[in-house]
Amino acid sequence: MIEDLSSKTSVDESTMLDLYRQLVRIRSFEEKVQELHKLGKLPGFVHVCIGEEAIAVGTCSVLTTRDHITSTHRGHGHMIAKGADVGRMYAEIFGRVDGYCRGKGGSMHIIDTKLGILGANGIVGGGIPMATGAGLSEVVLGGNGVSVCFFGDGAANQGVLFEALNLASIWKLPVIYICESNNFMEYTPTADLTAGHIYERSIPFGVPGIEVDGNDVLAVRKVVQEAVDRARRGEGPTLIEAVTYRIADHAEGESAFLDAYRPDSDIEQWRDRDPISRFRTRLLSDGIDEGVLDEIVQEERARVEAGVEFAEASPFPSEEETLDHVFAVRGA
Amino acid sequence: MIEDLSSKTSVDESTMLDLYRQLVRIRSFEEKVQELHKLGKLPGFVHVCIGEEAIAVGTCSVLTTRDHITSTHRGHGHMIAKGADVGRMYAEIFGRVDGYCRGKGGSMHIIDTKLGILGANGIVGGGIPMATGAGLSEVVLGGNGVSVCFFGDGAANQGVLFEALNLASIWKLPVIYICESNNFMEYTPTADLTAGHIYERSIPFGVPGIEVDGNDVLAVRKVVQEAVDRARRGEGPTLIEAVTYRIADHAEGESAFLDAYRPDSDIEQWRDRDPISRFRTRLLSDGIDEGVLDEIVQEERARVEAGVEFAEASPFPSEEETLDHVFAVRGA
Amino acid sequence: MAKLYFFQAVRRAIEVSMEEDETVIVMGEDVDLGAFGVTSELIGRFGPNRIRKTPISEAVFVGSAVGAAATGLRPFVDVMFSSFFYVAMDQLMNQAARLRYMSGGQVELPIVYFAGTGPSGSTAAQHSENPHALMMHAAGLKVVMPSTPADAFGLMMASIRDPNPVVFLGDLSLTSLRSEVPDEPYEIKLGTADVKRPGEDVTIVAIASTVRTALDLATDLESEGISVEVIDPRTLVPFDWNTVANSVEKTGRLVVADPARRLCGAAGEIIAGINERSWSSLKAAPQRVTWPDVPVPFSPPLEASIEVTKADLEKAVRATL
Amino acid sequence: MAKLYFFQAVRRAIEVSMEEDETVIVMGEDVDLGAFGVTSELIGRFGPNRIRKTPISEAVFVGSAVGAAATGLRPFVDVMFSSFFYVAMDQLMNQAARLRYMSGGQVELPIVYFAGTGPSGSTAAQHSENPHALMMHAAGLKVVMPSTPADAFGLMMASIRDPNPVVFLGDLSLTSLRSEVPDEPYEIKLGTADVKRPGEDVTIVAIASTVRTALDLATDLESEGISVEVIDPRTLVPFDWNTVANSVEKTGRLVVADPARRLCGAAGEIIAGINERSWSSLKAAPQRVTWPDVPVPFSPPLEASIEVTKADLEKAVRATL
Ligand SMILES: Cc1ncc(C[n+]2csc(CCOP(=O)(O)OP(=O)(O)O)c2C)c(N)n1
Ligand SMILES: Cc1ncc(C[n+]2csc(CCOP(=O)(O)OP(=O)(O)O)c2C)c(N)n1
Ligand SMILES: [Mg+2]
Ligand SMILES: [Mg+2]
Repeated sequence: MIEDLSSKTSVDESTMLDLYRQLVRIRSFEEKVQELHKLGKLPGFVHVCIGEEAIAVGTCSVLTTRDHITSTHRGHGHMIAKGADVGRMYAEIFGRVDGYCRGKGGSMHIIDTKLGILGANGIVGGGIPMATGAGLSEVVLGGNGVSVCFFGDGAANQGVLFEALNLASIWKLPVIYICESNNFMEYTPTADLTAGHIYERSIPFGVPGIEVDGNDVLAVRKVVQEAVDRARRGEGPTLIEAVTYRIADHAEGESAFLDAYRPDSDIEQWRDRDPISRFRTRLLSDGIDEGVLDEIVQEERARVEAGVEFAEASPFPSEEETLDHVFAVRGA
Repeated sequence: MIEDLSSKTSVDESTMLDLYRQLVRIRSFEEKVQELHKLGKLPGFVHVCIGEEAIAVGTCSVLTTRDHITSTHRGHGHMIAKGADVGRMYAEIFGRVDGYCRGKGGSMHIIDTKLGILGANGIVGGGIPMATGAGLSEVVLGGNGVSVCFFGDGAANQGVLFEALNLASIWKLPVIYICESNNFMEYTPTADLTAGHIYERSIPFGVPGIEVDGNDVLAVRKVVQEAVDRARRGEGPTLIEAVTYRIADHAEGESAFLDAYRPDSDIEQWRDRDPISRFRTRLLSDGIDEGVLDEIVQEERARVEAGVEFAEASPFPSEEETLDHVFAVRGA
Repeated sequence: MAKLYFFQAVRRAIEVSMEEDETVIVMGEDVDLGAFGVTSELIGRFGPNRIRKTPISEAVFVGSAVGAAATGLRPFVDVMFSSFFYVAMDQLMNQAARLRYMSGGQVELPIVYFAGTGPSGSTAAQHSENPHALMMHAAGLKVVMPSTPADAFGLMMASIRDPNPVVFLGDLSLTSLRSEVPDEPYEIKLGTADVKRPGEDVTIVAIASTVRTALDLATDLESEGISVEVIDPRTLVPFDWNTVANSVEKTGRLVVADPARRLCGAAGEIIAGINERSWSSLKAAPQRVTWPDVPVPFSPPLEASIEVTKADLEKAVRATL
Repeated sequence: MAKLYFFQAVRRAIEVSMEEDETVIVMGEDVDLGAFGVTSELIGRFGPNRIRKTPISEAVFVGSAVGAAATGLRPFVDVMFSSFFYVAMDQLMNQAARLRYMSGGQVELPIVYFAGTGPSGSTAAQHSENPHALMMHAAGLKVVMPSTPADAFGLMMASIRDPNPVVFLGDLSLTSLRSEVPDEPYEIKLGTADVKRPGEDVTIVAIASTVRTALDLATDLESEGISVEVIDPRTLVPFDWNTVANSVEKTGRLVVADPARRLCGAAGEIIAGINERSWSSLKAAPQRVTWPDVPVPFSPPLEASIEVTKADLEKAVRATL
């Protein structure tokens, strides 16, 4: 059993509301993405994080823009929680010039270095070294930032994770490796092909391995805060396995060519543990007025609508841009 | 402290003498390699395993030719213990046509599929997947063989090891991963850059991780026998860290361009734990006649001399062979 | 004769091969389904012992295939997208492509490394590579890249039966291509090009999806009285130099279409090779039509802009006339 | 002006760069010593914070350089032997070479990936690659491969200062080459070829160690009245097409020497590129002299047999006359 940390956590009201707002923003963003995908408006692969938002939000709530993150193909939530503007995100996902990457990256490659987002990644496990390297910069340059590496439970079988755990351990890098353990790697239950517990995989490297309820935003926030504190104190990396469930399809549109590969009842069961309703219940029980929460929901939905409008109004990049950005020009 | 298994092991006399013979054969082979290298007779990189012979011998003593091994750049001992002919090995190391690979592979790439030697490897960690695949063949084809993967302590930081441990664990592959933990990776003490204990690295995968005195041939034999038995029973892989010390240089000839990177006293200390003298003492205390052992030494030295002669008499391959063996011809 | 989609034809060859040879196994991520359907439902028929779903650990499963092939199996390895080869590149280049040579010819390594390849609709820079040039440069890998379902079937049959590692790249822009595939199993020898359309004035060597573009163009130009010969090499290693050289010696003009980046790509190689073989027949500078040297961009118009189009190809053909 | 060995010149450039810029760091295995001496003893001077010995984990340290470069450092990464790039190929090809493009130009990635390259005396198939063609095909990597200590110094200075990932390959057969390097630091702009010897009749474009072979041959042929121009491109990406094209337009004859396999190699690329630029100037078929398409064999006479020799080169030159 994963310990219930949420009840033990006290956070001030404005932070609580902010967490709620972030959760709602991501959910609204992703639901809109699903809708847009159904309308055939989105090119390429799109992976949404519905049901897993608490990990992104809990984690990024203890980071500053000076801290870095690397993300995955399922990265929209991380970006938003790290401060990304939904309009520019939609623009990127649409392939428009006002997107974060001028339309060159798309859903799997949203990057904003100003926000400390070193990038989503289309290669499973591909961002793990990059996050480790961002941690190295802190150590070498004497900074106080940390680096957070989000990766999936499927990515936990990529060798590069272990190389990183070793490197971060011996160099005491301020890196927090956060596994979004959502039960699936594409269409296969992760446990079918994954020996043991992921959170224990760091133990032989002398790196703390922690399991946390990934659908409990306060619990995530708490363990990440502890890991971040350790990292900032120069005590090195932490591995956190945040247990959640991928309510959404692996990729939008998959049902067009796939039969069901999991029982609906599983999905239903996890819907009952939805991180947003759970947190809402908690807020209400803390005495927060329902109207305040509803207003947040309205505002975030409106933000998302405005974001889509912004994106749709943005032009595609001009064809000449194809040849740009291969190399940086020195001194430019 | 590593448990003393040797005293608890009983092995019949002819096997004991055979183990001794193998140890002496490898030592004689390697000392000759050093001598030949000093004479400038050996092309390319040569890495000898002096002081580490007990691991190869103890391990291979419980294998049959049906079992497979993969090896490393420091692989001469493994080959010999697995049954390789010293003459053909020298021929290979000399680059001659009577070498195991017709001179195409050299010291780092000796291969003999008939003996179950899938190859030394010039890539640190490179043979780990191959050994894993040989184990897969046993499972798929319903064989009863096992596969042994030798690798160095330096290789224990290559991600592919962890991928293999996971794969072998979930598929219950009959693979024994044997780390020759000789304290060094090139010129750096392994512990400087390696978090925790290597033998513990398999634990999170549910794979037994065992530490053994790598300078005690009987101890190695015992733990490998247990691992092989488990593997043959379909109970999956084992990781064994055999603790030893690289008495020899990383590569022959290195002192020409390197200052000392370790105290001589360390080397001396480990010479006192030499696996061959230790085993000889044991044999003598078991009541074996010194003359018998001396005769083995003489025979093996003679074998090595004959091997060198064979190799030196062998011609280089003809230049046309450069173009051969890129592709197999179907039905040929 | 049934009409099959491109990847259905691949699937059928795998199925036939698994029936005829018990040592053929399948490994890869989600191969019970198969990313492009090439192994879908085989698990029901052949069971999980032979259809092996792997964790996301490309290096180890690509490399395991080498050990497995050296010890009696014939693995068909689904790497999914060809961009993922890079994750397992040591095992492909330093191990699979080297073991036979380094062993002095002791081992046969009957392995097929399959992947979908090339852009498939804004999948962006990490899912759109066409890495065949790298594989061609390796020495020790055969490289197959067909353009039709019928060729895909016959070449996959030959690839699985081949005693060497074969990289079989299925161009994802052919996913919706459906055409006739003979019912009776057959194979197409690796290393045989196919003259997809005979002609007299210009030779177009076209790889994978660009074959269709070249054939379209040939039809267009026919009305102008320009007779285009379209050659599909089908396998890039071994490469059927004779068929191409014979054609160029007839037409005197060469255009190569390759859906890949330019620098050190297959197109340049084919031109250099024909220079060497048929220089005196060349009436004009050989032309190549490739992507520009950029990663594949996400945005649909940018992605479209890198592709080898009929207009590009036409320009190149006219440049030789 | 002191005489320096090839890798000493590289080392000096690293040392100078580390002095002038505190963000330059070194990472790699045993870099306190440095496999080819390029970082030897720097640790005493710059300390272990900037000279970072890594475990044998190429994928993570090659990839860490990307994260480090994106966040303020300028890593010099010693990959040791270029064959080891394959172990870290995803991080090189899918990450380092892509991040800037995929980000729409947001990041600069000032990284030097250094490795010794090519055969160095029977080091066999896994320690003898010359993988520059793969890097050239990548799009997003600069590729440097010099032939003299002086060039190595100036190009390494420029590589470390460059805001992009640069693969810097030090040809191991130049290890014993020692020649003058100016005392004052200088840099050589990436993308500038050098005419190592002017001539009128034939252009030889020679890469890395083959430059010396070409210069030797040029001297030999002078006595026969054959005037050979030898061009060293020095950087393969960006490639100085102008210098080569100008030369070929003067001589009308092109021979390319490349110490690497043939198929999809740099030699074929240079020939295809010059075909496109200078076709009408060509008086004879351009020739290439490369290794055959085999892994590098161990046995000394076999290893020698793949090399680009003066005799091979002479034959190629004569074929153009
Ligand atoms: C190296 C690599 N292998 C395979 C894939 C294909 N792929 C994309 S997502 C995915 C599943 C990833 O699972 P996980 O890491 O758990 O992330 P999740 O999708 O569950 O968030 C796979 C196999 C890939 N993108 N990269
Ligand atoms: C992938 C790779 N990286 C680096 C090297 C260079 N190298 C050769 S041996 C060696 C040290 C290996 O140490 P270990 O695995 O402990 O084996 P040992 O030499 O101690 O037997 C290194 C770094 C290599 N051959 N392959
Ligand atoms: Mg998952
Ligand atoms: Mg070691």
